[in-house]
Amino acid sequence: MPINKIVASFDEAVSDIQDGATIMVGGFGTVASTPSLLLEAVARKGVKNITTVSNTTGFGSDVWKIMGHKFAEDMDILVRNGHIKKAIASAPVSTIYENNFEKLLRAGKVELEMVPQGTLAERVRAAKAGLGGVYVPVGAGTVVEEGKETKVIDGKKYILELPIKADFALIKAHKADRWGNLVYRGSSRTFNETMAGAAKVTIVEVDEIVELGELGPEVIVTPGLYVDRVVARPQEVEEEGEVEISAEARESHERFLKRGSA
Amino acid sequence: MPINKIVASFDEAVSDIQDGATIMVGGFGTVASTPSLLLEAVARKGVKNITTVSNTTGFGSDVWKIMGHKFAEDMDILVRNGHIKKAIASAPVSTIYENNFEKLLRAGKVELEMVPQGTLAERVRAAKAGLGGVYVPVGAGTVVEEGKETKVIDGKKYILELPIKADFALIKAHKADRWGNLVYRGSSRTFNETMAGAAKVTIVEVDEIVELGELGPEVIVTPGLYVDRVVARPQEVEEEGEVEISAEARESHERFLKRGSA
Amino acid sequence: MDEKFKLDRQTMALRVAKEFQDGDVVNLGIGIPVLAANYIPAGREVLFHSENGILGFGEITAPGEGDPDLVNAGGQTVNQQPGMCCFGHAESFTMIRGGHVNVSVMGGYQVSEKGDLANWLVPERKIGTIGGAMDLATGVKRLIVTMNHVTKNGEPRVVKQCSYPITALNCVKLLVTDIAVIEVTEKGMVLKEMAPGWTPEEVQRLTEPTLIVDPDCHEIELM
Amino acid sequence: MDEKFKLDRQTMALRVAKEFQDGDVVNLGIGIPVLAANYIPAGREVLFHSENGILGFGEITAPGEGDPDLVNAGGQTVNQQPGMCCFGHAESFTMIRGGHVNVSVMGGYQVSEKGDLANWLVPERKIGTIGGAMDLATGVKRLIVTMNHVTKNGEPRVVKQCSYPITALNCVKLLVTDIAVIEVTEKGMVLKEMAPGWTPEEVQRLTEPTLIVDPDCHEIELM
Repeated sequence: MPINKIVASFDEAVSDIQDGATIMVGGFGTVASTPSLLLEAVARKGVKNITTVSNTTGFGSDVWKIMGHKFAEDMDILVRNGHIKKAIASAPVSTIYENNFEKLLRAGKVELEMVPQGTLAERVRAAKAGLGGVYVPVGAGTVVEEGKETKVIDGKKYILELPIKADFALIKAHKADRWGNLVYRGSSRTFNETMAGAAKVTIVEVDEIVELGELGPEVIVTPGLYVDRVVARPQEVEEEGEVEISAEARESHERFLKRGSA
Repeated sequence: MPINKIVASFDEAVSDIQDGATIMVGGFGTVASTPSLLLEAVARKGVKNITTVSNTTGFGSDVWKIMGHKFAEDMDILVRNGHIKKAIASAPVSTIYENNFEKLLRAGKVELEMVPQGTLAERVRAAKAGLGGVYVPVGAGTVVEEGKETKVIDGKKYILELPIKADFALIKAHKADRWGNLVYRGSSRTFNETMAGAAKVTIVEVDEIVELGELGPEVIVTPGLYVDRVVARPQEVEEEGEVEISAEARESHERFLKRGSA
Repeated sequence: MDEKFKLDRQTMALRVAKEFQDGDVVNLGIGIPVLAANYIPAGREVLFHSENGILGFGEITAPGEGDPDLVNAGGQTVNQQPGMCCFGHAESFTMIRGGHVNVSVMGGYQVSEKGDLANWLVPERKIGTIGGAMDLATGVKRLIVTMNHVTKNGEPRVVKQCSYPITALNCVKLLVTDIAVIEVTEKGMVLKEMAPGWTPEEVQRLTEPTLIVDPDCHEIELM
Repeated sequence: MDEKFKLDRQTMALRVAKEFQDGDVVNLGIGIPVLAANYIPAGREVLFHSENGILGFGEITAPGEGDPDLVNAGGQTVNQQPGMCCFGHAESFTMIRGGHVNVSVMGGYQVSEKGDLANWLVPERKIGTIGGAMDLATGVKRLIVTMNHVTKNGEPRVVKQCSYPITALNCVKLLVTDIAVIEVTEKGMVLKEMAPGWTPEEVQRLTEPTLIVDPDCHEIELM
């Protein structure tokens, strides 16, 4: 049988995600690099008590709708609907905006493991690459070190950082073929490339599915063997009519335009 | 001043390599993936007591000349001329051919540290990525484990493998621009991509230098920040007339055609 | 000892290829394993991985005809095919060590009852080459070893404990020799198939560990 | 205390940009640092790195005009330029942690005499965000911090020991505040430049550690 990793719908793509699962979510925080429709499908499925692994915990769809994004959901859809038990993230809160995750965190309704961004990438890679752990200098002498083994190597202090293992990785890519080969666009590789293949099952949301061979051997970024399922975004999106945006989101957007976000 | 990493000659490119240096050499073992002219320049310079880090220790130019390669030198040029004090390699000897390295090794004239191929890649990457070490499962229960720290993580035994640091990395790529951005051809990325940026100074031999911008943002494999110098192969090569090939090399080539090499 | 029928290299490769499942990512070592690429069961799509950084490549080219920048791990030129991709060494061994390669087939000198493999050094030679063998043996999901059942001198290669230097412990899942197909299980080595004309007792005589004879043990099926 | 002249954000950014050398790979944090991109000294070619995986990109676009798949770490769309390249997170932080980024400029809450930096959490807020700050502070060759010299309440930010949670130890090499330029050396903090109208004594009064006044200490030069 020809290999065919393409599935027909987002709901089908996430159908085996169970309560309590650990889920990596690719992207950087910008919605363009986020698997929005897979996140919507997970929210629709209503899974509970999940642990998420992602760079941010979402800003909410409003800030992205203001900027004209058609697919506007980010991690916030899992946060605000109470799916998350614990988040592993590098940038869980914003300095210019109180996101829903911060509200839940302050209310004691969600757990947080904060990991420096590069260490997060390295721990995800360690899982993907079959390593038992890596010694990382980042965080030495800070709160990140607490409760972890350290070791002085060649006169410098390192922290032993362990692999982050997950059941599923949700990835946003630009194009895929039936073998699961992927390419990305511009600055949207981010954690998508790093997480693809790092979980037991990797599910990819793409803008477009192309014929095998259309992605050349030198330009494929994620080889198909890291990918289990591919699902394409719809080409046409229904117009929602007037989009309602919260005042809080509008204000946050103004501040963003002034100085960039974080 | 515009950034310009292009140097005019191979001799200039290696002019600061000193006796006792540790040198990474990219490639897999096939001459097509080997920085042949940089190796020739190092040999011409006559440096002594170097430590090399490479996948193989060379098969000698004869076997490549038989196959029609214009640039036919591999690691053997450093071996046979006695430049090497110690080799760190994964595949130092062949099962179908006694290479010069094996002869010197049996004569006690060179040291060897043999490293599993993936561990070699990971140790090189650790140096490039600023890691203090990585826990690798490969080699547990074998000679590779001897003298190294081990640790059981999550019920599995791992070996602590330390970064391999080097003074120079000699790289073969296909094309470069003046910023040092690189692309490779087909199966010739190998250790070239992994070693680029892993040493204090990275020197790259390319088939062709192109204008900045000709290598697109999505196809660049090695970003220029890993590269210090670029030097181009000559377009025209003088014909050497009849090429003399040793009987040993001819025999080895026959056996290779039958079953592949190693 | 009378010379009974033994499988030749091509037939062993043919038997190995039967193990490849649809969609498997397969890494083939040099020698008999690489021959298995010629015998993929009809209708199955299998992706070949080569540790020098290519996945999904085509057949080995005629000598002298290929692109020297497109070779397998044995240095033989191969054809490009749609879907193929290229990557560097760190990525290639991320695939291998991380368990992303489904099947690896390699040669062996000795295989122990527990599935330990020795295949990188003949002790008499004193110098060997590890290459990617330890990574593959440790990392892939399913390791198939193919080798002659006994040495040239008739000594068993299927042994209780390897006397040769180890490549990896507890790694071999299936052993295809010139006289038998043996599965390595937690309970011990299970004899599944034999070359035409052989009996379980005859195979056992050339094998150090006690074989569990599968109730369904039968002549090697090639199709 | 009379309100003396202090540098505004743009001027601080202008002073920071003077530090960029030809060929430097520079990572700019959000806030004042990112403004420095507008003031590269004439004739110098500098490559900007953004931790979300782009190197060698161009200027920030007008709002609403850029490609949402081409943004800097602050989420602002930037222009492509020749030589730019894209990569994923593991590679991006290989660059940062591995010392391949020459200069990082970031904001700070406190900087200690030894160059310790605190910039990820205001203790009163209890929840902060680490992001890429620790990686950058630990990994880059030269860390420049830009911040106001004192808090809104007039308390020193240049301190003997950071009381805020640490981002990285011994990492700050140069400090550009709204009133001074200070180099962190093994001997201590060296006052190199001051805002117009300031004396070393006046800067010292707002600074916890004892400053070493450089013999060549002078008014901040912007060109």
